[in-house]
Amino acid sequence: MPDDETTLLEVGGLTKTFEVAAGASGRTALRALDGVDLTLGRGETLGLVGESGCGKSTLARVLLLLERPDGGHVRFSGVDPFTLRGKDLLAWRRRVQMVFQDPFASLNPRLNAAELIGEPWRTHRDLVPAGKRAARVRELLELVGLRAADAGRYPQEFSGGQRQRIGIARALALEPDVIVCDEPVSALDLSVQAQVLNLLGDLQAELGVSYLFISHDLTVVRHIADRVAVMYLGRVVESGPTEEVFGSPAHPYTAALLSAAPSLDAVREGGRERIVLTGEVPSPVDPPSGCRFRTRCWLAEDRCAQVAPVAEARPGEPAHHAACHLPLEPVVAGAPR
Amino acid sequence: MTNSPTTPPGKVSMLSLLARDRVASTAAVVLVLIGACAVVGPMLLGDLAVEQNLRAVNLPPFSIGAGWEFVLGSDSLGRSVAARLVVAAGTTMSVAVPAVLLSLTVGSIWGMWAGFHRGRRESVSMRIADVILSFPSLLLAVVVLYVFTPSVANIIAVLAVARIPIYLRTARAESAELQSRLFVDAARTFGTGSWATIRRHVFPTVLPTLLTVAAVDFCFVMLTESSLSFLGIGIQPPDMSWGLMVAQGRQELQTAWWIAVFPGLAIIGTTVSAAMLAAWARMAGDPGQRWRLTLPRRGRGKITARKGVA
Amino acid sequence: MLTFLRRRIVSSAIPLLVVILGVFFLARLTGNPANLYLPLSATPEMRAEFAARNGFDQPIIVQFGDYLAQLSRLDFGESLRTAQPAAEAVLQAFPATLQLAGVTMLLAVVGAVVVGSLAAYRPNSAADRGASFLSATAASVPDFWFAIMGVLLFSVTLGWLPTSGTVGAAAWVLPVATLLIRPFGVLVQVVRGAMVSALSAPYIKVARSKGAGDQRVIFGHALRNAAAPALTVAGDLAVGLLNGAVVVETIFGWPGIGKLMIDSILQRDFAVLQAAVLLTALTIFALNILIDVCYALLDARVRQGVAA
Amino acid sequence: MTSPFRPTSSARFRAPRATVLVAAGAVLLTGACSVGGSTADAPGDEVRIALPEEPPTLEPCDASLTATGRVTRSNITEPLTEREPTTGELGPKLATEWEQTAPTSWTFTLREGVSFHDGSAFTAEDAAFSIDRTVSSDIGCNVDGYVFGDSELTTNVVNDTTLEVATAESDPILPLRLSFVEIVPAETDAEAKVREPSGTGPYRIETWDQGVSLRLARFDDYWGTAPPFAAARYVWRGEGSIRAAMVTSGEADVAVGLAPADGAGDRAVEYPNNETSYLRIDATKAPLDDIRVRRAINYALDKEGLVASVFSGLGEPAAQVVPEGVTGHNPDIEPWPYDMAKAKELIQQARADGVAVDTAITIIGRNGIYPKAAEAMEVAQNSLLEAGLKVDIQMLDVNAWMEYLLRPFPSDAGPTLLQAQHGNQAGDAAFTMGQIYGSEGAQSSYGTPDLDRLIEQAELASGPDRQEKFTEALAYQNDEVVRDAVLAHMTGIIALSPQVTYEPNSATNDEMRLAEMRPAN
Repeated sequence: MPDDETTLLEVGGLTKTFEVAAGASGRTALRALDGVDLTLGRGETLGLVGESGCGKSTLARVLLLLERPDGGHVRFSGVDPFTLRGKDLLAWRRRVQMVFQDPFASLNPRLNAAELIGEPWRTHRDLVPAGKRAARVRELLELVGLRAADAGRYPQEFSGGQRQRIGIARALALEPDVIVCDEPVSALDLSVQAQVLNLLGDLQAELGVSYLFISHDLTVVRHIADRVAVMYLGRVVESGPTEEVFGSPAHPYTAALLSAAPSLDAVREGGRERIVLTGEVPSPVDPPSGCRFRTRCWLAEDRCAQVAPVAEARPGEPAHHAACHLPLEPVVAGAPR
Repeated sequence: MTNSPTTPPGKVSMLSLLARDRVASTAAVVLVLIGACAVVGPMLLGDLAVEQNLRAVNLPPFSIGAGWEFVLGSDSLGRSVAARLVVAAGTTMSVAVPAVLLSLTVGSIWGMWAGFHRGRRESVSMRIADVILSFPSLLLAVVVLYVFTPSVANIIAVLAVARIPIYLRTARAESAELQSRLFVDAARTFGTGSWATIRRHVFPTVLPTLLTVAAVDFCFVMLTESSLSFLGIGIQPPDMSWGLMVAQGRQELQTAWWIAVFPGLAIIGTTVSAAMLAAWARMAGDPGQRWRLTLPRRGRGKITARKGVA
Repeated sequence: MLTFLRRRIVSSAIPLLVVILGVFFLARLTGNPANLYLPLSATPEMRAEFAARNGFDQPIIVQFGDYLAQLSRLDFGESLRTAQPAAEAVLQAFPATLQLAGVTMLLAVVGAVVVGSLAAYRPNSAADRGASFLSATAASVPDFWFAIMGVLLFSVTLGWLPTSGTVGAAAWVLPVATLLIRPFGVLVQVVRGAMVSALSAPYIKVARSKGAGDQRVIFGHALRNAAAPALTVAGDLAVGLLNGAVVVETIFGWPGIGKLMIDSILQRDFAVLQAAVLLTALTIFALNILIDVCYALLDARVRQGVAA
Repeated sequence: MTSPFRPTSSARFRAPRATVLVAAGAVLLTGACSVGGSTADAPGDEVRIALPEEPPTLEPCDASLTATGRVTRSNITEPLTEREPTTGELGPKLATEWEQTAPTSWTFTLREGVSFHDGSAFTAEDAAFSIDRTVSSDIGCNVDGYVFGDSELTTNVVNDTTLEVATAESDPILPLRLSFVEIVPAETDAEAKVREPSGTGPYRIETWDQGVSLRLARFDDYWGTAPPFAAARYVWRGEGSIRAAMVTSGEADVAVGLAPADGAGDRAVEYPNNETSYLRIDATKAPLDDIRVRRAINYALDKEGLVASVFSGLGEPAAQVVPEGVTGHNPDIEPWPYDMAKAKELIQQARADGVAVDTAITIIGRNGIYPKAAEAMEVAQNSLLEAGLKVDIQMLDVNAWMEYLLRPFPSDAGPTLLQAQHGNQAGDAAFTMGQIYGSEGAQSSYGTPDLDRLIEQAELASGPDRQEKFTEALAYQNDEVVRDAVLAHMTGIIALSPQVTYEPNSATNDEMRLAEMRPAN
């Protein structure tokens, strides 16, 4: 875990509940986040994985202040952004940006590339002087691998990958410290995915920006993340350095996820049997008691239903935490890599 | 938009885009002509339009023998229909344009605001719209007639208030849909304020629909103004408006059709021109559609079809 | 959905009260009706008696209190003009307008969706231009003009249709046509515009690129998205029809509420006016709730459509 | 006959439960079923009449309302006496004879063998009841104010066929006044108005499908000659050209209240409708308080031109508001000649004397008071501007206009010219002079003591003396008071189908006798 010096973003006990209409009976609470703890270091990439509906996107929206959490705290360089107002809030906005999942919907089709990339400057007027904006747009276009001549084109004239590059350029326009990437490549073709991922990697190397990289695709996360956090039903069940988590998962859910992604050679070579999860993800409106995963866990015992497990570091792997009463044993030493 | 410095060569300015489109440019020319009539008409033909000749009433159109001014015939008081048509453009526009603009502006800003914020602001606004819609606007007119003095400003106010809900509801509906779009979320992440977001993302998207409605609302306002004159709140003679001419000529539709038909055609012409221009503007303002306007006229349909499947 | 409905209905109660309040006070701002109902040579005593008989001599607040008390007993007062219960007059006239407006809106919406979609399918084509031109013309033709010309042509000259009246299907043709042209014209414009925008939206292109048939593209995806603005405008037009079928009702002798309402304004027949506005307001509120429900359904389907 | 809206009368008061869509379907079904149901009985059995508006009620004591009187009077109910519009003579109806037994008392002998539609026999009891109900009750009869003002009547039933009526003051034209009191059976509600009365007339109410149509059927026990048509069906259409079209297309036999431009073509029948249009001059305010200005206004108006153009040649330039045929008409008064030079000169003289002729005068017009009302005022405005006055127009709706027509007048109004029209239904100048020219008359903006005295003397006179005194008052008004600018005696138009013969007369507007209509062959 990064120490205080390098910690940029810290999230603790974050909860968020939505009210949803539930038939004729009235409204019910949907618990999207249920005590999430995370940290993100400077220049680091944290991968956040989980099945759809586990609360990943809600977390991203909370971090961007698009939603207000019910409980817990968010600290950005020690400051709670939800307490900020006016100029301070605007200054904070500059430091945290987002790349959206859908490159079609996240770009206003009525604006051209230059206007899209320059849009943040219309709010943050002093960042780039008006006279230099066109030049800066060209720089950014080239930085994300587009031609400067594309500035006058409209989103619908670009391919999906190119649009996502525009989205990234727009996020970079404010020179942020952190970019929250919400499934940035899931809408793209495989060949394009790699290009965009490499771009993100290059940009990190060049600009030193941190990523919170949300994805349901373990291959992608493994490719880009320094550390990973695994979410299940609004809780982080396991977190740690990518190698440790993917190399030898402690939580049964992580193991199941890895097993379901056959391209991950580590798992196969780990000699484990393929785990097939049965049943659907339980509804977040009425989550299971105790350990959220117990209804689908092949190891579940009585106490799993009674006591919610707390995250504990794995012996010998101090940065690797898992919230499980029955953590899996580490894979035998000598595993590849 | 296309005028921004980043516009690459090959893109054309709005004006030359308009010039390429025969229908839209005709519509624009018609509107400019009507505007010109409205401004200079009363000065040039003001006296001719009120000059009565009780010995030359109801002359049919093309009665050039009686004088050039009777090219569109004369009305039941022997006044030149052509001159009245030109002069009436001034009064008509001075009522219709402010009324439409006022209701369009107030209604759409209010509607976009309500739709963007949703929640209580939205539902209160919509209930207010319901209330206004529930009142017969004629009642409002009669009240104005009794409580205030009838004047052009009051006519405009009555018409505008009655039409605000139309724009309010339309803008609200689209705005509520847009505020949940990702690109609006993106704007929020930049810290863009709600009014700026509305201006930048909601307004340009909602505007075409509002303009479409406003264009056809023109005729509604012009005709409603004529029915207000029945109550005494409308344009008072010897001033004249197209609506008043239509209302007066109505009685003579069977014997002297030209008295009502020409002002009616003027109203239709104005509305149709405005509607065609609005349709063109919708296309010209939409980057996804603008290319269609740059195509040569012939074979446009085929190209579209092919492109559509591609 | 039921919760939504309940909340929506409850939230309409206050506006409805505002309507009742507004109509009551606005109506009384339009002048004392004594002159209309008394002979020209009426003496001051007769005027005083008239005022007393109708409660006009009371302070307006007291009058309003009495009115509310009456309302709570479902007593809507009596018409000054016909001495009939106002509720009776209004309930008699209302179905006629409702039927006329219903048929008209049904035809207008169906027609506008078809014509508007066809026009938007190939924007800027000759067919599109033609449809736009015709619909803009239709939207701006003075309705009484259309009505009288229709009567002269189809009834007097050709003898195909009755001039007026409500008896027989043929009698519906001209009134419906007259009432139809404007909403139809406006709706075609709106549907066309919304469809043009929807058809250029990225997901439609995606759907097209996935090889969805043309009809499916238009009617499956684009129409759902174009429906929102069209629905709003159609709702407002329907409200307009309820409130403003006066010309048609006057010309064709259609015993509807539009004419009743206008007559009661001109005749200062307050009880009838209040009852008529109350009933149309109720209908308008119900209509808007219905539209909101349609929205909610539409919204869900649009989302599904995008997600699919 | 049923409308598609209300298949049965029991459905009348039901709340409109049908939703729009269901209604649409139902309409198409019922509409389809009732095709062909509109064909009336064989021609000759029923006369179909298109009115401008539905009668608000058929209550006989409101019969001075045109819309009501046109249907009720002499068709459903009958009065004791009846004025013959063509001759002006008062003839017997339910009373066979009458005489003035004292200055304030009259005795009427009533017709025998008359029965009401409800089967009861007509007696003096019913006549007394009807007079009391109309004149003395609290139900607010329109006829009461119109005909009797605040005068009181006392009835005394002598026997079944003899009725005495006493007045507070001598009233030489009481029998004429009583021709406006329609007789209803004594069983009629005395506390409230009735919408569908019973009467002794040749027709009884058969069905009144409100909003749609009204059908009267021949009353088989009618005391007089049976009328030619077995039934009459009234429908109402607000648009004149539609009423005319109904006759030309064969949907109606009679169309009432048409304008020249409504297109009735050769079906149109013109008749003097007893109305006279005039501009009332508010002589209490400068500059109209100067008689030269009032005279100038009269000289400036081109009545011939107005009639020829605006009124399409119908009507006749008028000299006085009392038309020919009405007791008191003065045949010696000539219409003011059109003399613009004289008008200008008079205005100049007034200006020279310091009269504020530059004060803006407002013409208060009323839309629809007669066809092309606004145009008529534009012509007047044009002439007065030429004469050197400043004139604006304001066209109002009926209620707003009435604020100016009737006392008390709006206090904040400047000098006004009021567009007005007067019709003397009763045929005696007493129904005109007091209220229009008297200093305190309800519709009078200005009067002089001398004129008041002349009118008062005329009202108390009878016989040839009465005629002469009214003539004198009218002449004095025209020469020395000049309170108004009379424009024209108006002409009405009805349309008749080839199936019907009917001769409209000056009373047709207020009292359209079905018995006078007969099949053409």
